[in-house]
Amino acid sequence: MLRVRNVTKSFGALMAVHDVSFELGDIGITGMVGPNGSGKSTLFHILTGFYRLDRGEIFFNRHAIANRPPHQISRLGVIRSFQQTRPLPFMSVRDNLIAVAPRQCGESIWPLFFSPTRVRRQERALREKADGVLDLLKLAPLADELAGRLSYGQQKLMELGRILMADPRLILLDEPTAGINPTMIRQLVAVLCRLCEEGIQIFLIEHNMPLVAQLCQHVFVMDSGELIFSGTSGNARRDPRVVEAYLGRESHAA
Amino acid sequence: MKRWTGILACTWLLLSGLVSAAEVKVGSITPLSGKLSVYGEGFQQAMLLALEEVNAEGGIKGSPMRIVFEDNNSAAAGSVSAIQKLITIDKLPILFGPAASSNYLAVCPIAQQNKTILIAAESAAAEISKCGSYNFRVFPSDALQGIGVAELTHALKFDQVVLTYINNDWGVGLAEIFKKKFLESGGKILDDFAHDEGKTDYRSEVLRVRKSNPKAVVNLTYIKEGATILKQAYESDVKTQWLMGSASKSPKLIELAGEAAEGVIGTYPTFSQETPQYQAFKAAWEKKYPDKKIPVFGEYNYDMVKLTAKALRLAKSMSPEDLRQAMIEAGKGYAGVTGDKTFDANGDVGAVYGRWTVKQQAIQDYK
Amino acid sequence: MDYILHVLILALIYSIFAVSLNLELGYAGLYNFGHVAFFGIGAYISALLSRAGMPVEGAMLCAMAGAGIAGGLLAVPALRVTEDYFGIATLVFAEMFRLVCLNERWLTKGPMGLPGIPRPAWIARGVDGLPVYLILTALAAAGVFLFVRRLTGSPFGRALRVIREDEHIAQAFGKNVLLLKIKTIVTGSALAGLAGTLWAHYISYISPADFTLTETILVVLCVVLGGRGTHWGPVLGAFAVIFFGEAVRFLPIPHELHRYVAPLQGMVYGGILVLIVLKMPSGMIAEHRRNGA
Amino acid sequence: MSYYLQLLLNGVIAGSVYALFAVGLTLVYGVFRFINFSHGELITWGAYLTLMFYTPPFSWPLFLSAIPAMALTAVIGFSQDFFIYRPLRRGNPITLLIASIGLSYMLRNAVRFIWGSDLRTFDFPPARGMEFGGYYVTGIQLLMLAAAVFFLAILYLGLTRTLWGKSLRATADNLELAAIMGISMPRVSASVWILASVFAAAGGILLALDTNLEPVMGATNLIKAFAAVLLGGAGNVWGALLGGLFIGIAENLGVAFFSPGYKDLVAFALIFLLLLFRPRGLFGLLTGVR
Repeated sequence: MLRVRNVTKSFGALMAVHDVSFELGDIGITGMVGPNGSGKSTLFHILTGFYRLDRGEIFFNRHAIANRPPHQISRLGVIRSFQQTRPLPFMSVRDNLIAVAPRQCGESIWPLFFSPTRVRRQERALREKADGVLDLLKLAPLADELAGRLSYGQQKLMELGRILMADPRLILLDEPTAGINPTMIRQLVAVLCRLCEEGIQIFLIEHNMPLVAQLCQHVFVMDSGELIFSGTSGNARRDPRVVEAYLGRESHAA
Repeated sequence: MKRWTGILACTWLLLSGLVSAAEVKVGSITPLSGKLSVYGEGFQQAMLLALEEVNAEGGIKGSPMRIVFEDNNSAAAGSVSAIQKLITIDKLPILFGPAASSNYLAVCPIAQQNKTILIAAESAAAEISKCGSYNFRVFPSDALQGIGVAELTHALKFDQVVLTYINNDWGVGLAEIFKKKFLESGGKILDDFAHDEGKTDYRSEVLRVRKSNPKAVVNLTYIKEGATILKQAYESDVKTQWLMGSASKSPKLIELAGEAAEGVIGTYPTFSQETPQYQAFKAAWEKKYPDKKIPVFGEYNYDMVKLTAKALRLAKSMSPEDLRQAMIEAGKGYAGVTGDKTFDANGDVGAVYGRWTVKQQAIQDYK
Repeated sequence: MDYILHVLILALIYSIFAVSLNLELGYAGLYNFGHVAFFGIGAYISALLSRAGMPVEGAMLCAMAGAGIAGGLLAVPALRVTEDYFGIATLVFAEMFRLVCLNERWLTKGPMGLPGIPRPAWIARGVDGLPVYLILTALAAAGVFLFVRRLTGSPFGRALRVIREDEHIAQAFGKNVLLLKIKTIVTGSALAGLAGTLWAHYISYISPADFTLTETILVVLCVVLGGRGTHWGPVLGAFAVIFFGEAVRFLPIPHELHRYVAPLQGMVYGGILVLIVLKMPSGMIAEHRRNGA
Repeated sequence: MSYYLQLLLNGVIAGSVYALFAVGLTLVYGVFRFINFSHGELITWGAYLTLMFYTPPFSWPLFLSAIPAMALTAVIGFSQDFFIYRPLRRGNPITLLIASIGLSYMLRNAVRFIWGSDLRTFDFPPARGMEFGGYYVTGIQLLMLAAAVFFLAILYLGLTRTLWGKSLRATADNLELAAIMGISMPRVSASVWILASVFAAAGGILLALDTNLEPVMGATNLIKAFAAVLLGGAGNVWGALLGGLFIGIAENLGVAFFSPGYKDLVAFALIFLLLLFRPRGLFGLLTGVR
C-alpha cells in the first residue's frame, strides 16, 4: 500500500532522514519508535507532503506522492494527525468534524448559488455522519461545545474523529496517546482496533512501548534519521542495535 | 485657556446662528487641514479681511455678509463632501472653490449641475476653463502662464532646454502648454521628465539634467521641490540657468535653498504694486495682521470676496441666473488689487506676466 | 436633506468596500493591506470605459471583472509568502498601482485625474439624482451583503475559517488552500472594484491621490472596529467611520484651530486601531459571542 | 560613463541610510517575528526631535541635539513595546501588525499636530560639493556615509564580540531555545528596541540633514527599508545591510533608464520579483512546519 524508497531529507548540515526505505501492507497497525529527534516526525511530514524530500520515492497505491502538495496526498486517503493537538478552537466540536470532510461541493462558489439543494443535502448527510462519529467516540454530549474548551484528552479523541470524517485509507498518527489518561487511552485503542478491522492501515509514532507491543504487529525503529530495525515488537526488544539506540539508553535513564 | 476660547467660540457661533437670519451667506471650500493647510490659513485670513471691509461698507443691501468655511482635507473626496454640504444643507448660491486644480475639477461639475456659482482664486489648470457657465476664476489660467514661460525662454535666447516639472495636476498641465508653445516657436527640448512631488532626494534627476548639459533648465515646480532640486544641483556643480514658474516664487524658496537659488529667473502673473488698490490692501493687511506677511495668493482671495460682494449688490435677485449675470456685470472693468477682473466667455480673466529673479537672497523683479 | 443622502451613499459604498475586505481579512485571515488598489482599479476601469462612451452599466461590470482579474494576478505570487509578507506584498502592489496611474498619463491623465465621469443614463445628474443613486448603491450593498453572507455561511466560508485558524490542518484534510485563497481574493477584489466604480460614478472625478495608504487604513479600521469575521461588523464599522468623519464638520471649531483637526482625526483613527487590538480585539460585534466564548 | 558612476555613488550613499533603517526593522522581525510598521515614525521622530533641540528655545549645537533626540526616540520605541506590543505578543502576529499600523498613523499625525505639515529644514547653507576627479560629493553626504559606517561597525562589533550581541543573535535565531538557555528576554527585547530606535533616529537625522524634514519622511522611506529587509531575508542583519545598499543603487541607476516618476517603483518591483522567485529572500533561511 505505502512504499517508501531511499527517502533522504536534510536541513543544512543536519541529516534528518537518511536513506529510509520500507513498505506497509494493506491492513494492520504499524508502530514507529525511536528516541527524540530521530526523524520520525520529519518522516511523517515528508510522507504527507509538508516537507519536500531531497531524494527518494514514495508510492501510495501506485501513486507517486513524493513532493506532491499535502492536500493532494490527503485526497488519496492519507490522513495524519499532528504531535500537538490542533483543534479549531473557535468552532464547535461538530463543526470541527464537518469542516474537514472531503469533497464538499459547497466549497466551490458555483454550486453554492446554482445548486443549493445539492449543497443542503450534502450538509445534512455530513451532519449525520459527524454525529455518528461523535457517538462512536462518546463525544456526542459535547457536540455543540467550542473545541477550544475541551480537555486535552477530549481534543485528542476529537482529532481522531476528524480523521474518521475524512474517509481515510492510511492514518498517520503522531503520538496519539501522549499526555492523556489511561481511560482515554483505552477508549482510543478500542477505536483504533475497530478501524483496523474495517481495513484501514494505521501507522503511528508512539513512545508508550507496552502499548506498541500490544497494538502493533509490526514495528520500525529509527535512530539519527536512519531506519535501524523492522520486524515484530518482540524481536525489536532483542535486537542489539535497538537496545543500544533506544531501549538501552532509556533504561539507563530510568 | 484654549478650552475657554473653544467654549466661547461655540457659544458665539451658536448665538450668531440664531440671530443671523438676515445675513447674506456665501460658502468657501478651503484646505484648512491636510497638506495644503499651510496655505489655507492665509487664504482664509485674506478672505476675512475683505469680508470685514465689505461689512464696514454696509454689507450687502444692508445685511451683513458672511462666509461659511468648509474644510476639504486638501483632497478631492473631502471637497465633494464639503460642496455637497454647502449646496444642500446651507443652500448657498455662491461658493469659493477649493485650492489645487484637481480638487477644483472634482467639484466644478457638481456646482454646474446645481447652478451654483463657483469661483476659483488659486486653481490655475487650463482645464478649468471648460468647467461651465457657472464657473469663474479671478486667477489667470495656466494656458497664459505656459505661454509666458515659453516667451521668457525665447527672450533669454535659450533655444535648447531641459524641461522638468512636478508630477501633479499643476505641473503636468503647465508643462504641456509650455512644450506645445515652445516647440511651435522653434525651440528644442533636450530632455523632458517629471519629478515626484514631495521627494527629498532629487540627485538622480539633477544628474539627468547634467547629462544633457543644457544652457537652461525649465523647472516648473513647487517651492520645496524646487528648493531641493536647486540645492542638490548646486552641490553637484550643475552650471545652468534655471527658469521657473509662479509656484516657486516665494521667500521660502530662498530660505530653503539659500545660495543655490541665486540667479533663478521665473515668471508670475503680476499686477502693479503701485495702484491705490494695492496700497490700500497692503495697509489694511498690515493693520489687521501686523505680524504676518501677505500670504501666497492672498491678493486674489481678497479680490474674489470683494468682487463677489459687488456682484451680490448688483444682483436683481438671488436666482442662479441673476447672480451669474451679476458676476459678469461686476467683473466688467473691475479694477482689483490684482488688476482687471473682466471675465471672458469661460469665466477667465486676463493677466500680465512679470518676471522674477533671486538676487542677493531676495526676490526681485527681473528686468 | 440631500447632504444626508450624500453621507448615506458614502457610507454604503464604504460598507461594500469593508464587507469585501472582511471576506479576506475576517474570514480567510488574509491581511490585504493593498485593498484600495482594487477599489482604484474598479474606479479607473469604469471611468475610462464610460468616458470612452460605453454605457455606465457595462463599464461597471467590466470594472468588477477587471478588479477580480487583477486580484487573481496579485494573489498568485503574493500567496507564496507567509501572512505578514503577504501584507507587505499587497501594500506594495497598491503603491505600484498608484504610481502607474500617476505616470501613465496617456491612459489615466496622471495627476490631472479623470473628471466628468458620467452616471448611468437613467439617473439625473446633480443633486436631483441623489435619491436614485442612493437606491442603486443600497441595492448593490444589499446584494453584496447577501452574497457574502451566503458565501461565508456555507461550507466555503467554513473552509476559509479552517484555513484562518490552522492552515496545516486544512492541508492535511485535503483542502486546496491556495485555490481557496485565490478564489477569496478574486471575489473580494471584484467586490472592492464594485465599490470603486460606484464611488467613481458618484464623485464623478478620480485621481491617483484618492487611492493611498490612508484609504486602506480607513477601511481596515472599518472592519476591525466593526468586528472581523462577522456579517454586520464591517457595515457598522463603515457607518461609524464615515459618520464620525462628517460629524467633525459640524463641530464649532474656531478657524485658527482648524489646522489641528486633520492631524487630531488621524491620531484618533490610529489610536482607535491600537486600542481595539489591545482592549477589544473582536471589535464592536464579536464573532464568537453567540457560542458563549 | 562618469554619469553612471556618479549615479552609483549617490546610490551607495542613499543605500547606506536605507541600511540604517533596515537593520532595526530586521532585528525587530528577527526577535519578535512581526513587521513593525511604526518603524518609519521612529525615523521621523528622531529627525524632528533633533530639530526641536537645535532650534529655539534650546538652540543647542547639532551634535548635542542629536543625542537627546536619539535617547527620546529610544524611549518612544521602548514604550511602544512596553505598552502595546508586549501585551499582544502571545496572540496572533497579525494583531501586532494592525497595532503597529495604527500606531504609525497615530505618531505621524502627532508630528503633524505638533510641528505642522509644512516642510522644515536645519537651515544649513548649501555647499558646493567636493570634486574628486569629476565626481561630486557634499560634506553632508560624506557625513552620512561615515556615520552609517560608524553605526554599522559598532553594530558588527557589538553583535560578534560581546555576550550581549551573542545572546541577541541567539534569540533572533530561535526564541524558545534562547529562553531555555537562560537568556533574559526582557533585557534582549529592551536592547532590540533601543537599538532599532537609535538606528532609525540616526538615519532620520542624516536624511533630514541632507534634505528636509516632513511628517511622511519616515513612511516614504519605510518601504525602501521593507524592500531591503525582504531582499536580505527577514531577520538577517547583514542581509538587510546589503539589501539597503542594493535598493539605493538600483533606484538611482534606474533613473538613467526610465522616467524618474518611477523611481520608487524600483524598490517595489524588486520586492515583487523577489516574492515571485525567492519567497524567502536572498539570504533567508527556510522555516518549517511546527
